[in-house]
Amino acid sequence: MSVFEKLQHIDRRVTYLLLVAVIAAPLIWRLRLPIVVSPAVRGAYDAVESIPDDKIAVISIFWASGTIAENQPQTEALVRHMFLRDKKFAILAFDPQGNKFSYDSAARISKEMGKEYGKDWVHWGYRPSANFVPLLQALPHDVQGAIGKDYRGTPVAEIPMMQGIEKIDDIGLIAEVTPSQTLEVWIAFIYGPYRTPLIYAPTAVMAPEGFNPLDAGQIEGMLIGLKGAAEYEHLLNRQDFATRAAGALSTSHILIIALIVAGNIGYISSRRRRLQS
Amino acid sequence: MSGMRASGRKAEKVNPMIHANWTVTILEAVLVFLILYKIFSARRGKELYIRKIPGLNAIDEAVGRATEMGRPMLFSPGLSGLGLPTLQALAILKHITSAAAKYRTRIIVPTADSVVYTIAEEISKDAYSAQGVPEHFNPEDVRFLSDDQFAYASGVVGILNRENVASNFMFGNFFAESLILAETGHQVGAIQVAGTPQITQIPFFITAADYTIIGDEFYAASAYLSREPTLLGSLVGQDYAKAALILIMAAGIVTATLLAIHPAWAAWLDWLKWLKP
Amino acid sequence: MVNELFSWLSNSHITGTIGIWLAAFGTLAIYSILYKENPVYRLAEHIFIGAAAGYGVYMTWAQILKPLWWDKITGGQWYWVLALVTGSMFYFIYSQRYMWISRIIFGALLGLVSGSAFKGFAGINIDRIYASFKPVYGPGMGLGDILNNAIFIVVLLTVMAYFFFSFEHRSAARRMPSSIGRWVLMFAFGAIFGSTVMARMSLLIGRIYFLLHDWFHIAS
Amino acid sequence: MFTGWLIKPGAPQWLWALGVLGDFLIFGSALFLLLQLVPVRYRKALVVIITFLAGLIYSVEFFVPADPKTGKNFLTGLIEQVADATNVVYAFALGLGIYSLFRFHGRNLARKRSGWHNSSAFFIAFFAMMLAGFWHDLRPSAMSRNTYNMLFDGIVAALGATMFSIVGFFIVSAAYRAFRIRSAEATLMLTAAFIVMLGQVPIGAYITSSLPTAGLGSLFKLENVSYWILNEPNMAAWRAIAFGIEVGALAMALRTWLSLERGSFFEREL
Repeated sequence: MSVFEKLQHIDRRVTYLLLVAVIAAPLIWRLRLPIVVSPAVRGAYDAVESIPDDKIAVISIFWASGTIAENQPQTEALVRHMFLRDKKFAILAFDPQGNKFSYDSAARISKEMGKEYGKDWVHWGYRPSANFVPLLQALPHDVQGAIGKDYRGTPVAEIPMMQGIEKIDDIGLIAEVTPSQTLEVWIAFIYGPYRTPLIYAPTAVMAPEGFNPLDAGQIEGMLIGLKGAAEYEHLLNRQDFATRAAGALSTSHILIIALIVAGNIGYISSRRRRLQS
Repeated sequence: MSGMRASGRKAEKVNPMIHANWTVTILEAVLVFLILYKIFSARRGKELYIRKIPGLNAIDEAVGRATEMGRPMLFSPGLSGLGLPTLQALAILKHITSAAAKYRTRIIVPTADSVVYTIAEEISKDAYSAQGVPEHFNPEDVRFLSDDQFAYASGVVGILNRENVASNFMFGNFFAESLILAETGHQVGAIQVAGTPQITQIPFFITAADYTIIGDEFYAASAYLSREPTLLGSLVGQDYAKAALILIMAAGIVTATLLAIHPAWAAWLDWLKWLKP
Repeated sequence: MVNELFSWLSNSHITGTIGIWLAAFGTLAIYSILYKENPVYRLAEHIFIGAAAGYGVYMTWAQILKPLWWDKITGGQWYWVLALVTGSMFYFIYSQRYMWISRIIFGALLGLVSGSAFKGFAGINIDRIYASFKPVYGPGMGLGDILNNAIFIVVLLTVMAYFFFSFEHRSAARRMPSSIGRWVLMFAFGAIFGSTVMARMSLLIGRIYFLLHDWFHIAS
Repeated sequence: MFTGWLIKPGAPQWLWALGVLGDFLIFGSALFLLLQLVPVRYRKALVVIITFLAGLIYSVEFFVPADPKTGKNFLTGLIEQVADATNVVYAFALGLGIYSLFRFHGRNLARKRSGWHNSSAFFIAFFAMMLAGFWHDLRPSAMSRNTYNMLFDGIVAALGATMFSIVGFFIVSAAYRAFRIRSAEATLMLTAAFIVMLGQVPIGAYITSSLPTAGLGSLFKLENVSYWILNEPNMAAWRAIAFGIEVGALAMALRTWLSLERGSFFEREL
C-alpha cells in the first residue's frame, strides 16, 4: 500500500487515540494557544464591571449535567469576576441538578477567595422550570416575596445582603446561563418592561439565538459555550478549566481538519495515479 | 411523555400560538382542502406521478441483502413518544416487517417508548399473521430498551455488534444519538437507510449511512413504498400545499419590495399585517 | 457489618468517592466499544439500561403519577381512578381475543396527537412565513441587505423546489432549480455538521477532564 | 366508589391504595363488560369514532375564537385536564416497557442463555436505582440522599455523559471518511463544514485576527464568515426544509385523524 493509500485508510482506532491525545495534552500541560476576545464577551465583562454598588446581580441557572462542560465554566467565570470586584450576587436555579452544581461551584470559589455566604453572595435555590414565567412576573414587584427562602431554607428577608433588595430596580444585572431557549423570556418579561441589563451565556449550539438580541442591544454581551468562558477567563487573567479546554477545542478541531486534508490528499493523488496508469 | 432530549441546536424560534386567528384558520383550511381534495381524487382512481426517491428504493435492496446473507435486520423507530414523526416511522416499519415476514428474515425492533413499543409489537404480529406465518414472529425481537436517550443508544450499539446485523434502518425522531447509531452500523458493515424530520441530524446520517432520506421525503416514504392511492393523493396534495405557501411568500416578497420603494403605498398594501403574528 | 455499611452511606465523602470510581470504570467500559465489542462493554451496557429503567420508574412516579394522579385522588378527585382504567387498556395487546380493546386507546392517542397538529403547524410556521417577506430592493437598503435577501429568496425557493414530488422535471431547465436546491442543501448540511462539532468536543473534553482530574488527580 | 364516598381526604395512604384498587376493579370490569356488548362488526367503527372525537378536542379548542378577556374558550379548561390525563395514561404504559425488559432478561436468566450474568446485572441495577430513588424521596436522610447521589452520579449520569461524548469520537471518524471531494455535493458539504468548524474555535479567530475589526475587511474574518453562513443561507435552507416537513406532518395528522391511513399500521380485522 502506498503512502497515499494509507492516508485514505487510516484505521479509526488510530484516529480515536490521536483524538484522546490531542485533548488530554492541553489539559495536562499548559499549552498557550492564542485567545482572541470577541466583542460579545468584552460586552459581558464590561456589564459586570459597571454594576452599581447598591444593586445586586442575579445569575440564572438552567443547565444540568448534560451541558456541564460548557455551562459550569461560564458560571464559575462570572462568579469569580463578581467576587473579584466585590459585586454582590444571587444565584437562581431552574434545574434541580444545576441547583446543586451551581451552589457547589460558588461555595468553592467563595471559600477560595475568602468570601462569606449571605454577605457577599446568596443562592436562591431551585424553582421548577414550569414556574419560570410566573416567577419572572412576580419578581420585579417583590423580590423577597417572590423568592421566599434560599438554598439553605433561610427566609431571604433575614439574609444580610438581601436587606434593601426589594424591587427590580435593586437588581443591576441578570446573567442567564442556559442550554435552552430561555433568553426570550427574560427579554419579554424583564428587559422589555424594566430595561435591566442582561448577559447571555448559552451553549455553543444555542448561540445563534443570541445574535439578534445582541445586535438589537437587548443583551449587553454573550459568552458562547466553552470558548466564551475561556475568553472571559482571559480577561480575568486566569487559566482555569475553560482556558485549558479551549486549547483542547482548538487541538481537536485541528486534528479533524488535518485528517480531512490528509484523506483528500490521499484521494486526489491515488486518483491521479490511477488516471496515469 | 418522554422528557427533553439532548439534541444540540434548536430550530428557529417557535411562537406558541394559543388560538387561531382568521388568517391561520383560512390558511390551514386551504392547505387541508388541497390535501383532502387530492386524496379523494386519487381514491377515485386518478393516475398520479411521483418522482424517484433513491433512498427509498434502497429499502428493498437492504431487505434483499439481509435475506441473502441470512443475517438479521434492525429497525429503530427513533426516540420520541407517540407523535407524527413516530407514526410515520411505524408506517415504514410496517412495510419493512411485511417484507421481513415474506422472506422469513429476522428483524429486531428496539424501541425507546413503552407505547411505541406496544404498537410496534402489534404491527409486527399483524404483519406476520398477514403473511400467513404467525409462528415466525418472535416477541423477543420487538423490545423496549430504555426511555433514556443514551441508555437506548448503548443498547442499540450492543445489538448492532452482537447480532451481526446486515441491514440497519433508522426512521423517526433522532437527536444527538443519530451519529452513534449510524457510525456503529457502518462499523459492523451493515447497509444503512435513514430518515428523520430532525434537520440537525440529517448531516450525520448523510455522512455515516448509505442512503439518507432528506426532509419531507420522510413523510413521502409510506406513499412511495405502498403505492396506496390515499397516500399518493396526499403526497400530491402536499405538493400543492407547498406551492400555496410559495405563492403566499412570493406575494409577500413583492409587496414588501414595493413598500420599501414606495412607503406611501402602505394604505393599499397592508395585507401583510394579516399574517403578522 | 450492616452498621458499618450504614455509617459509610452516611458519609458523603465515602459515597462521593465510590461514585467517582463507579463513574470512572463505567466511562472506561463504555469507551472500550471504540476498540471493539467486548464483555466489559456488555456489562456496562446492561447496568446502564437497568439503572436507567429503575430511574425511569421512580421518575415516572415522582414527576407524573404522584403529582398529576395520586395527589389528585387523595385530594378528593375520585374520578382520576378512571385514568388507571384507561391506562389498563394497553395491556390487552397480549391477548389474542381482547386485543381490539387496546386499539381503542391507541385510537384515542392517535386522535389527540393529530388534533394538536393544527396548533403546532400554526405556531411554527406563521412567524416564519411572515419573516420571509423580505424586500429585494429599496432605497434605504444597503448592498449587504439586498444581497442577503436575494440569497435568502433563491435558497428558499430552490430548496422548496427540490422537495416537489409530483411534478416531472423532464427538461434540463425545469430540473435546474431543484438541482441547485440540492447543492444548497448539501452546503447547509455541511454548515450544520461543522457547527455541531464544537459542542460535541466540549462534552468529550469534559469527560476526559473528569477522568484526568476527578479520578486520576492530574491536570489540576 | 370507595375513593369518592367511603374514603375522605386525610385517610392513611394504604387505605387510599386499597380504595383505588377496588374502584379500578369495579370500573374496569364494568367497562370491560360494556365493551363485550359491542358487536364485532362495529368495533372498527368505534375505534374510528374515538380517534375522530379525540382529535376534535384539540383542533376545535384551537379554532374557536377565545374570549378576549380571559384568553380562553369553552374547551380551554378541558384541554388542560386532557393534557394531564394523557400524561397519566401514557405513564401507565411504562409497565409494558418494563414487562418487555423483564421478559427478555428473565428468560436469559431462566434458560442460562449466554450472557445471562449481564441480565442479572440488569436486574440488580434496576432494583438498586429504583429503590434508592423511592428511598431518598420517601425517607429523606443523609444516608438515603448519599446512596441516591452515588448511584445516580456514578451510573445514570456518568454513563449517559460518556455515551453522549462518544459522538465526539464518531464525528472524527465520520468526517474523515465522508468528507472527500468525490463529487460536487460532497465538496460543498466539506467546504461549509470546514469554514464553520474553523470559525467556531479560538484558533480560527486567531488565523484571521489580523483583518480589521470593522469595514469590508472584517467580513472575511473566519468567525464572521461562519456566522454569516449559519444565519443567511443556512437559515433559508433550514426554513425551506422545515416547510416541507411541516406540511408532511400536517397531512399525516389529517390522515390519521380521519382514519384515512388505511393499512398503514394494522391490517388484521378486529
